[in-house]
Amino acid sequence: MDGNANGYRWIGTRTIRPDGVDKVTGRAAFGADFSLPGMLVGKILRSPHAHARILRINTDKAETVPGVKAVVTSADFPEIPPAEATKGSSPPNYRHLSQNLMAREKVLYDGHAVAAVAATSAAIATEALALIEVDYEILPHVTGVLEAMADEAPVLHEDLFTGGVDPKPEKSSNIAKRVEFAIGDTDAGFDAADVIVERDYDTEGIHQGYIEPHAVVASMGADRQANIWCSSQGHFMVRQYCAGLLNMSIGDIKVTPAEIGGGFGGKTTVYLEPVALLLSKKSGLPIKMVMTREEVFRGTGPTSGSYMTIKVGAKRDGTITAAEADLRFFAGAFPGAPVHLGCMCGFTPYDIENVKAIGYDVVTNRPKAISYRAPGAPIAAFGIESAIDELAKKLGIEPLALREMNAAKEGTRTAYGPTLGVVGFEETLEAAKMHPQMSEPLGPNQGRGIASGYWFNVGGESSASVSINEDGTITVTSGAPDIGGSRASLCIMAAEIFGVDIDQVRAVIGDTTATAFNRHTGGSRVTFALGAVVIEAAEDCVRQLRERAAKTWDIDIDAVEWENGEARPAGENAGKFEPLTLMDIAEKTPMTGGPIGVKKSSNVQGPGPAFGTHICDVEVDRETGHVKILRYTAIQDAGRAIHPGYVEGQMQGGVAQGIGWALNEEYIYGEDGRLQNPGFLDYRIPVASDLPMIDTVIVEIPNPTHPFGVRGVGEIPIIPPMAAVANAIEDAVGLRLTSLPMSPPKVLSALDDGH
Amino acid sequence: MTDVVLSREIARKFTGGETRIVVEAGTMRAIVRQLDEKFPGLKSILGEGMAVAIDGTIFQDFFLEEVGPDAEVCFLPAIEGG
Amino acid sequence: MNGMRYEAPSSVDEASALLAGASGETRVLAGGTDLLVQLRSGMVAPELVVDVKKIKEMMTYSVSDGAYTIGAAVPSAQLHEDADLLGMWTGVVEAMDLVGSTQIQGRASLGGNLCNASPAADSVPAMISAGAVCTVAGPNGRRDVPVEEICTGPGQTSLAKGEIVVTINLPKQAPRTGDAYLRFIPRTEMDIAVVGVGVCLTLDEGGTCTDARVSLGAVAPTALLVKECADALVGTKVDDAAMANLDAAARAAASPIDDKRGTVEFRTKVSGVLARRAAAIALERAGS
Amino acid sequence: MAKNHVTTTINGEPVEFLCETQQTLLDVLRDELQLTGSKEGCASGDCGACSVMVDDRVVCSCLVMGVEAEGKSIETIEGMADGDQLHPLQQKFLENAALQCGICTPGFLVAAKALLEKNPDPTETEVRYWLAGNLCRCTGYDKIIRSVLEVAEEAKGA
Repeated sequence: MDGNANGYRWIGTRTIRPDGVDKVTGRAAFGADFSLPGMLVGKILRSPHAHARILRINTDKAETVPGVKAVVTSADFPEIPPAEATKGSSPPNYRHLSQNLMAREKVLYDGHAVAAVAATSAAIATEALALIEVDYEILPHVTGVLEAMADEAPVLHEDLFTGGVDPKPEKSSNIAKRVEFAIGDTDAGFDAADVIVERDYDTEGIHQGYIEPHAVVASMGADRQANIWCSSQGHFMVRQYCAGLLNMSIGDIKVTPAEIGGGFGGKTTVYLEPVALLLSKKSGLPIKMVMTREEVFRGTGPTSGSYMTIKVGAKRDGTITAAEADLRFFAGAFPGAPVHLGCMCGFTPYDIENVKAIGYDVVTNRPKAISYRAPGAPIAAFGIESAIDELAKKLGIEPLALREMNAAKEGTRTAYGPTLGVVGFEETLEAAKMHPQMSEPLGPNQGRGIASGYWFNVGGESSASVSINEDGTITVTSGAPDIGGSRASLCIMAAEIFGVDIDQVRAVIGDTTATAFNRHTGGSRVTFALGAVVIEAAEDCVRQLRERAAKTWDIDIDAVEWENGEARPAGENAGKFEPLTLMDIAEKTPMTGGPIGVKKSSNVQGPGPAFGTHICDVEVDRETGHVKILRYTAIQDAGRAIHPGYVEGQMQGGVAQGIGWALNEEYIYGEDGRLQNPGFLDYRIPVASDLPMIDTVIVEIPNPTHPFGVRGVGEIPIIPPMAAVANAIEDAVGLRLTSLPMSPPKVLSALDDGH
Repeated sequence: MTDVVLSREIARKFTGGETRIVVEAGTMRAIVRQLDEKFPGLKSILGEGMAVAIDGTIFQDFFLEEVGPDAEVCFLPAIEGG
Repeated sequence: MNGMRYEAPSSVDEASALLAGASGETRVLAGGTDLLVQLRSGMVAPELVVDVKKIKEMMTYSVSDGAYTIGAAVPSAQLHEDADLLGMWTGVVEAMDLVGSTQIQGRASLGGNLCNASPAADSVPAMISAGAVCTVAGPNGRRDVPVEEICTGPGQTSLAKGEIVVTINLPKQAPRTGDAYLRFIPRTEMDIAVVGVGVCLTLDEGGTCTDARVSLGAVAPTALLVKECADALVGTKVDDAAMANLDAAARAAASPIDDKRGTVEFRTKVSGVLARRAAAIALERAGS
Repeated sequence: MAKNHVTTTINGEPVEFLCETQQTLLDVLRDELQLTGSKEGCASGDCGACSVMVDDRVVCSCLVMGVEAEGKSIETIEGMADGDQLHPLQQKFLENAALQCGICTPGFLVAAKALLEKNPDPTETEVRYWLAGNLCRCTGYDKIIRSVLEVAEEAKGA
């Protein structure tokens, strides 16, 4: 729904983002675009082995190279004892984070950092890296999740014992934890079913694939006060993690956010920043570090791959009576696969009495997995939404109809405990049914697939300030990086509250000294949570503006109303006064009590969970296994689309990433445990010619906990595509593909076996 | 009275399998205290890394939340986003 | 790369002399779309890089009596913009046009694509099936070499020290001749060929194939010129039976490897498929 | 060893710089001339974020040696707008929300401008293939492709 039709002046309109011109003219400064006089170049030496014990590191030769100013290894980082692994609120595991940053006793994956150098030029730094001698004792490695779970598998961490099982195991294992979510009695549920489908599915590890490599400039003063400029999803996160990893006090670190060139969850941790700080401390000079694309693939967090078993049963009439999922996700070198989130989201689109989802978090010799858009949910949805499709076909019910029959709604009990509040899943299914794509005729070897997805969305700590400037313009300062247009949505919400022209409002992202703490940008939280805080601050400003008008007119504040950006007497009795515009009042603030500015901080709760439903049409080349995406429609409950253009953009971008995940993206490891495709040539993200236009339908079922009804939008669109594509392929050629990516060799051999 | 819903894993460990516990309404802090009195040790795992849903609305940091009578409280793992 | 020397001579003789005189490793720089990647990754660390783009003979092309002489460093985009060349050697020009992106097309050249000696180079099977011949210049003068004799293995060529491919020469076409190149890639652009097939065939008035050349890429250490594939077509009307034999011959000739880009099974099967499809296009072009 | 002295033209201005042989044109633009609008996403010609015009052909500046700029005419994203007058493509990208993070945007704009100069009335397929060497991970390309088509359409009207 576009502006005004919804009764608002700015909400729902397609305004131009305040940071837009800088980004189309090349002026916007991203992570690698910043520099300081006299700064050095930092580079990292990475392990060529998937699993090895470090016997000795000798940096003597490197340190003597002219132009080399500092060399660091794990010995330069404080060792974090298990007891102090988690400190602060909702923290990472600092012990693991530190070991991932710089390998200690062992390297755990190809690309694991072992040392770093700072030099006067990139060429000298590279030359010095080659002179660092590392003696490795190569150990057997394991990169597959089932292989890592096997009894005889090489163990990555001798001190890792499976959690979530009773009694506590005596033998260390690669299975970090087991989780279970269940309601009802699935055995009884399956007994009551007339039709049951059960299959195994597997997915490969894939990377977020942001186009901007990680980059940082860091400077540590002699007084140990530090300045960091970097692109991340949370400069407060960078500050917190650096302090925790280097035993610094948070107050001594200032982080200034650069523009961020994509993150999708991959920039919610640190890789370079603490290393750059240490190199700066040792050399006494500022350090710039920029990853190569190869380093991004080998050294930074992809998302989990998986092996899943999905079982669903239903009555002839289509009532789903029971559902079970066994999800085995690999986490890479350290625990933390988002398998619990996969368990929680997977069956939530459906109102099922008996559900059991069991998850295993498994370590493997791969880079440590980090968040990627709706962590865990897309993986589970690939298996579960494929199973729902297969069940529908077996029942002879249209896949969309089966979803409607069993759709979750307000009051539906989820497998992870709570009942759902106001949600818009049924509305997305209805919109799908009505969409013209559903009636587009399909030719030979063409097929249509449907899939749905669920995500909680996230709130969290949010801080912002709103200032009335002397000329009546308004500055909104947010502490959460703008990763895809959130400055635009914050401006829109503020302009709506003030009732002023959008061009009177500017939103900026402040550094860590400009606002109080902010949780990182992620989980689709910023327009919802920062929005709530900005709205609160703006409303407080409006109250003060009315107060100033009341003082000017010498009447009671209750006799002043605020409308269309100006203060007016409320009705006849209030007295006759010419309205005072925001500008009039701003100019006079020195005489009416001083500047007007409001800072707000809050831990915003109650994010609106949301659902999406996708329709995908494909054509399969039976002779080559090539799959072409013919048409695609994404439908999603956004609660309220503040800026429809950026909501559509999130949906279209999520779909494109999902199509890449479905068809071509994968981490390819050789027998030697080395990554074979650490570049955009062979890690194949979709290019423009791979995709059709991606149609979007925004459903708006307002989130009751947000003033404008906002729900998060960024995560959901990546959840349904893999299953939507698989279901479309099945519809086209009658083959159920269960392994991602569904690349041409896999599709072709399935076609050959199928005949 | 407020219904507290615990996961089966937690119930197995602390409540002898009982997943639905009835407590006095109040703040979440008071509710957690009551649970810990009923089932010693339970408090230790109802803080870090956990969130609650009160009548379906998720709170990641919840100790100060007021829970009305006839409300339902579910404990669940905290949610990280991309 | 420290101490790498850069020279941009204006004549073939100077270039050849520089390369012959260098003591260490040398590289010829044409479009640089492969060389700069190799330099950046440290795969190569030459002492001398000779930029041949200042050499007029290597940056221009001409046609006389229907035969094209194409400077080895002429950017692909320039060739693709020439309607006459595109109309005559459609397969060759289209094959070169498949190499990389628009940005790559602005730099990449037939000579560079050939001398980089990748088994998967798109233009090479097309040039081989077209019967293209290179003019090679070196310290001992010039010689003409069929394209299929330049590459000897991945990254390896038959060029002697100081030798440069100066021009690619495409012969005058017999009447009713058509050529085509098809490759398979997982995406629609930006990938390296998993399999590539070039077909050039000539028909008589009656529509019978009198001459054919078929070349396979990415299924062996170098692009193959497969006589059995040609034999499957010559003497036929390129009907279904001939296509089936072509398919079988291509599969038989393919000896690919398993790697990150494809499996032996996949590459073998698709060699046959693409041979058929490319032959069908060449047939149509020969007929029209 | 001695640096190379290069004389060239960038965005219409005569420019001289010194560079090492191993520095790419992108290195020179970003590190020597502080023209950081051209981005490095891969340094292998696979992402197009470093797209610039060299003598009227769009190329990846990460695959051009700095020394090759000698005597050439180079255009970068910094030269696309005429003062504060945005190029129609820049304006359309803003209006259509055709950028999210914005890191790929300069490369797309330079490449799209080159397309419309060669082919003022491209089909959707032509636009998609021309821009296939420019990776965008945020938008799914939809709004980018629409923007290019709309600018072409409006130019016809004008």
